[in-house]
Amino acid sequence: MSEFLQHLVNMLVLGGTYALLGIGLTLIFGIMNVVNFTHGVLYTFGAYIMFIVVQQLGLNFFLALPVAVLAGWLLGAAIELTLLRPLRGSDIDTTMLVMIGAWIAMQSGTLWIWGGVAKSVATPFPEAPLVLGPVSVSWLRLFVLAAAAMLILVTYLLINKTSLGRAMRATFQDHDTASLMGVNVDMIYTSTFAIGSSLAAAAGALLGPVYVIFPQMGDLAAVKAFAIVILGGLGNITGAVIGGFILALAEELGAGYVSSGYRDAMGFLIIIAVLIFRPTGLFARAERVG
Amino acid sequence: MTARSIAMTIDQVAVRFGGLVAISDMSFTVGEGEIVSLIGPNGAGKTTAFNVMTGFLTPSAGHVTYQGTTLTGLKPHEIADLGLIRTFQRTSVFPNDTVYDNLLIGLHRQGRVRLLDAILGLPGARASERRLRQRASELLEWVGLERRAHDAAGSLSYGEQRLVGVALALAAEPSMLLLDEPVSGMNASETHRFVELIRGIRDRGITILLVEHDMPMVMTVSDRIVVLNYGRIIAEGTPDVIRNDPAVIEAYLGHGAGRA
Amino acid sequence: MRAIITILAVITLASVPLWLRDPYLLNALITTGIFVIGAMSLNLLLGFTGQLSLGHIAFFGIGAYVSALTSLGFDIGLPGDVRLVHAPWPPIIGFVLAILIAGLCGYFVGLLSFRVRGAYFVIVTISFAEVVRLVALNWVELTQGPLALTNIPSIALPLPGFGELTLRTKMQNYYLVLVVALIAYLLIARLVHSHFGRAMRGLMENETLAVSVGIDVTRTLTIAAVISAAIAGAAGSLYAHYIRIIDPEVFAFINTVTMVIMVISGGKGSLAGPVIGGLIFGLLPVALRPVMAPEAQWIAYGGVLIAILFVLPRGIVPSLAQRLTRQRSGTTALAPVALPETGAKEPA
Amino acid sequence: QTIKIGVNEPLTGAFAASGTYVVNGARIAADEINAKGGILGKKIELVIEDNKSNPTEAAAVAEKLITSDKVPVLMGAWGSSLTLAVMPKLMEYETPMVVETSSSGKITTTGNPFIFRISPPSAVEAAAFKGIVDKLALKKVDFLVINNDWGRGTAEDFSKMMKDKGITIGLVETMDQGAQDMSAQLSKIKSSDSETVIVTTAVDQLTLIFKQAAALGLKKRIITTGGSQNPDQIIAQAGAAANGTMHLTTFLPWFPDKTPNPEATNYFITEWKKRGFEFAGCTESFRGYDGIRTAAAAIEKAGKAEPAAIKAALWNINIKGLNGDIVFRKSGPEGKESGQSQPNVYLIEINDGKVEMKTL
Amino acid sequence: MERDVLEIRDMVCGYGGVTALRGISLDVKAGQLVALIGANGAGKSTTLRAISGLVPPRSGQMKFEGIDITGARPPRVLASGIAHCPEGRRVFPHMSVEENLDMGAYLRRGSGEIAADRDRIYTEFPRLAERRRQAAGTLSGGEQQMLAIGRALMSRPRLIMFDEPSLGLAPNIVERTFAIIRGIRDAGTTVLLVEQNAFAALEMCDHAYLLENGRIVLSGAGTELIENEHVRKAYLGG
Ligand SMILES: Nc1ncnc2c1ncn2[C@@H]1O[C@H](COP(=O)(O)OP(=O)(O)OP(=O)(O)O)[C@@H](O)[C@H]1O
Ligand SMILES: Nc1ncnc2c1ncn2[C@@H]1O[C@H](COP(=O)(O)OP(=O)(O)OP(=O)(O)O)[C@@H](O)[C@H]1O
Ligand SMILES: [Mg+2]
Ligand SMILES: [Mg+2]
Repeated sequence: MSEFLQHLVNMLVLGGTYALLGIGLTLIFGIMNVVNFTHGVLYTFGAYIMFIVVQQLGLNFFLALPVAVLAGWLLGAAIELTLLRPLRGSDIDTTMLVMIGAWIAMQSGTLWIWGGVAKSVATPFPEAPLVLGPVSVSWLRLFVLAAAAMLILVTYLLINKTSLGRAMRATFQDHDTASLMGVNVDMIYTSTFAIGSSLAAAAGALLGPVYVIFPQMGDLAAVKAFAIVILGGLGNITGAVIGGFILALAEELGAGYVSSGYRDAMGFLIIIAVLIFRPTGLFARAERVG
Repeated sequence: MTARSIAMTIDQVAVRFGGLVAISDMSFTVGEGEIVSLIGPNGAGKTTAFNVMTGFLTPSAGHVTYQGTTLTGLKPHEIADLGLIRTFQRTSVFPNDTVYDNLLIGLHRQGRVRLLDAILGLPGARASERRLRQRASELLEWVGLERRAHDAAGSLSYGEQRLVGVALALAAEPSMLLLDEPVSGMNASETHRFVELIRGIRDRGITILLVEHDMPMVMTVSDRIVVLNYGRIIAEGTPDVIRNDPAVIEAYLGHGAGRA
Repeated sequence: MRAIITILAVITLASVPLWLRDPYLLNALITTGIFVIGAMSLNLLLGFTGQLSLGHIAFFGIGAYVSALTSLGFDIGLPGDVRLVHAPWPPIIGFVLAILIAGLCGYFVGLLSFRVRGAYFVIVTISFAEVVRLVALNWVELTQGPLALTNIPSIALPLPGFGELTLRTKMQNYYLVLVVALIAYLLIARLVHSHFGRAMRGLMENETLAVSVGIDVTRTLTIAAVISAAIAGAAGSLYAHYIRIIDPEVFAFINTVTMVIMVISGGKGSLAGPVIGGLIFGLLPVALRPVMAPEAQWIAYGGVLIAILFVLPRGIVPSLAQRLTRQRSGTTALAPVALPETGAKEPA
Repeated sequence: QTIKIGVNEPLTGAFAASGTYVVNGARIAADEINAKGGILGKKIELVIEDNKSNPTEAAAVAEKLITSDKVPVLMGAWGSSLTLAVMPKLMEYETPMVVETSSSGKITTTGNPFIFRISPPSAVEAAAFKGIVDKLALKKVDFLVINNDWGRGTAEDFSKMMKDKGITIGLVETMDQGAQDMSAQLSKIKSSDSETVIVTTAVDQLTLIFKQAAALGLKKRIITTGGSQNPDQIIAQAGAAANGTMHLTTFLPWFPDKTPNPEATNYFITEWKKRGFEFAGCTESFRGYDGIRTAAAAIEKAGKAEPAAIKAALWNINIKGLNGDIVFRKSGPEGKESGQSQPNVYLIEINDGKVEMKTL
Repeated sequence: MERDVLEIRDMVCGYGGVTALRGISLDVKAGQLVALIGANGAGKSTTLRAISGLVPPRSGQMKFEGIDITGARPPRVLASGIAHCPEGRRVFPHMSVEENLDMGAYLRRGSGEIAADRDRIYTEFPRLAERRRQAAGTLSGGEQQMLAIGRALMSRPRLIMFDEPSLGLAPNIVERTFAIIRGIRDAGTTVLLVEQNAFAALEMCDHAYLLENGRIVLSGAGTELIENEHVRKAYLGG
């Protein structure tokens, strides 16, 4: 029983992590329709910014977080301006491949600059966990959970309740018509990508200190993020959050009660199963024919 | 009207989208070789009815029978295989293929050969190819788009794309044709020509069910008209009856439409 | 014209081992060739049905494992104290079984693809590949898991009357790969130029419309998936017998990405695309190796990829073909300027 | 005129960090030898190629080194699957290779007479651990191992050894290479009734495990195996969470005097620091150093830089490596045996952020 | 009311290698309703797209209220006072009816006035009011068309361009739509109308242009065109 409780707590903590990974991608992949292979690199980038600011410059941990978010925003904007804008209107596969190229180049650049040895970031949180009866959980991860919840909420409000969010959705549903409505679509493209990137960097900045920081850290994160976004339905933030928790639950229980070797398999089997029964994700958009 | 055999029966069909009732308890029949029009206000459920008949939607209740086959549970392509072919209200083409290739794709039903024959390039497969190309050219001429044969269909103007849509439906060799607002986007003269085309199709023995808001056209071409409002049939009869039905005038035609 | 180019290309490729004696380069050509076969099979799905399989390496890996296990034999316990023992068979049988079993897996994934499209198909294929990888990793009794299957024999061709020819040398393996690649190419070419290929294109461009003129989605996509998977399985089998060791690493995502790069850079939906893209990105690392630091090689690799797409956004072959026709006829071949329909499309 | 030695290591991809360490160690050895005048009157030249952490590439690299660069002997290829992929090429071109890190038992048991391994396979490590087991009074142990040949092999060989000693084996949990969150496995281990966990994986995952175990309040004895742990990196990164953990290691850079070859150890460490590398890397890089010295010794003994001669000479060398005597013994099927040397194994413990040696 | 608000001179434009407009010149006077008619593929929609900046002109000049808008991007054209209700509805499919309407007012400030305009549109098209939370992509064709018209009206332009507004509308709604168009003209907004329902368009317009093959071949008062033999035959079905 106590083991089960611990698994549940782990699931909550991990699910928050996954949701955080998912939201940045929901913007870029779900709303903007760019198969964003640089998501993982931006995640890694956010983590390395934390490393630089906290470990190398010796600045405060909480100060470093917004720095990482801002840096992610800038890098995202730069990627959009240089790599995506010239290919506006190209096939989705073409932009996907350009993103693959950027992923490979940037990841190798990270390796070149910082080497392959993993780094870690000191945090101001106590090492001793919070113990509640039979379960324990680390303070750092509780902080990450809270920060994730806040970022998710802000993103949700931005997309669904502001006129910028509305313009973003409109632009990627029909960008000609959006421009007829007066939307500066170039600005929307850049800012959507930049916001999505800053969220990826935020995830890296928060999770880098939880785990360790190395050049390929983003790959696994990106695969999970894709799975979560699709599971929850493209562009659906609530869906991504629920998708994140479902994936975490499947993995946690899969490792706990089936076999740790099949831990990740459980997650992927759940995805296959969900899509067999709900072919367009948990929260499908209404569509019509004719 | 001579007694003709029934091509299609719609029997107590209902469609709901969540809480929204798009069609309720709709029943009518279409006779073999007849031109029947289905009209009604915007959102009355006409396109939805087409979607049910062609298998794109499963009705919440009721069923549709075509030439003795109940369509419930059949997939759209199986229904198309029965010769029940539709067009779409929105423009619908294969945008990146040329108009000519669009028609070749549309001729799918006539071009079936065994996969192995096609891969090995057996004579049967090649002869079939020749027939298809011949037929595609004929259809192209028929809708008057020869000039655009080698342009990508997606680059045509709105009205031209609608013509391609109709040609595609004809390519599929229908025994019954469901046309969803075929003349929207055509001017009066083009509509005129289109009416002649439709009569020609009917004369080849093809049954036609027409959805259209162009009243002059509907009134001239239809044998019978069914009127829907809010998913219910509110009137049914010959053009003359419908034209003067007060309920139809109120809900749909509007008082200025007397000219129609 | 096109036939002449094709024949010239084949002759050139066939003559390579006659003048290229460097085993290292031949080795690079052989492994590239194997991946090109995989890329061609991926192109059948991506380029002609629009379904992107980001787990395509699963079929390749399944082919490799089936072939390796057939020729190595195995002895595994099944539930209920039953043991399944298989004595080694000749690799050529493994090759055939690899094609069949990979094709069968393609059938199941194809059935799924009848339900899910676009991004959802992408994630199903990724998931499928991951699950297969994890099975290969954890079913140690059958696959030896991470301990790898080693000492896989080379392919031997039965020559009636003369016994067997074991393909050991680079040159023999080169021709083997070339022949398999040619067969795959011809098969795909015939397929996509048949009425069946038109059905695939129709589904890719406008599924609702395609269905309404009688095209059977399930059948079409399933057949495409089966053939695609079978070809990938053949490539996997060649890989296993050439490299002669196989472990779950073969399912690595980067291997699928490599195939995707080959297909899209060369031009999806064109027959020669994956071959051209494949040769470029198969041999680029060989060219980069001596000239720069390892990390820089990868950066250059990504840079070349981006540069190609900036200059030729639709991929090498289609973009060049478009320019050629434009020059020759003096007018532009029409690419419809994208005017989205009201129903937004899901990303592929 | 130089004598070439091929180095086939992962410099990019998942194992880049380790491969780079090994190469840096190898460079120290080469420079040292050349500074002393080289061998057979010629300088040695390392031809270093990146195998991209990818087996297909590892095989291609071997092909290149042997056929284009004409190296008479190789060192490589770090990971077991990389080494296994290279092995058919060694047979094809009859060129020997010194294996510096890979631990899979298969490497020396499948009958490849061109393989000479200086790292301990897990069976060797298990055998070395046998003597220690009694002193630790183990009763029941769980395993948490990386899901590859190394982890799986360790779990298997250590279980076998421990069962013989009457120790009960509890859970055997695995984690994917690259996995970052092991909480689920650790939660399961936390609720088991064993008192010790044997952990086998690379340093990054070890760090994560220690941190996550601490966060879960897991209070069992943790012993790591494999010798790739970089305790200093662990101390730096896992902090207090590393305290009390024990590690089986094959090299003792903290206590040069206790190593079999103090002089070489001191030289190596001084040189390593002089080049500005992190001290933590020593536990990996020494393998590259030993590997090159092994190859060089064989060339010297052979008297010429030819594969067959070097292969023969490898059987006859006896040098003092940083972790013990490098002497190859036969392993694998008769007639095509591979060489396997038996390095020393030590147990260390981290206490208050410091490495202490457990005397055994 | 004699001022030309929109002046177009020798405008040429096209798509890729195709030339769709081969030199168009037209004038729209303030407060007038000007109709543009022509066969399928004549270039009517392209003309409107060129004005609103969706298709950049290759040569020629456009002025709105004396300001040069040649080559301006759509947001600038809109900001200068021209709205475009595009062909084929083009609603944002995954947004609700209400959000679509709000998009029409994207450049406007003042939520009170916007809400009032929205309510006015709901009164004109009660159907939209019934469906205000429904995703626009699931509306019927005619409902989408109403939404597209309403959305264009939301920007309160000084010149509004409609591309086949009657398309797919039921006869009674067509009547209402034309009434609305006349109404906004009467209230002082200039209108440029493309219609296949040529008779109705010519009847209600102040001035009309006939487009064939990317050229203007005829222009005059609506009634003049109705009388024209060629127009009768080719466009009015008579
Ligand atoms: N997928 C759907 N989800 C929700 N509502 C829908 C869906 N499809 C149709 N509806 C609603 O059902 C009603 C009937 O739609 P339908 O398209 O059948 O109308 P129609 O009679 O064809 O109208 P029009 O003449 O405007 O084309 C409409 O009010 C529409 O909003
Ligand atoms: N997106 C496009 N790409 C390429 N060519 C196009 C595109 N849109 C229109 N054209 C071409 O430009 C010409 C004019 O088209 P336009 O849409 O302006 O015609 P239209 O008069 O509006 O016709 P309709 O009454 O059918 O809507 C046509 O020949 C058409 O094929
Ligand atoms: Mg309709
Ligand atoms: Mg138009």
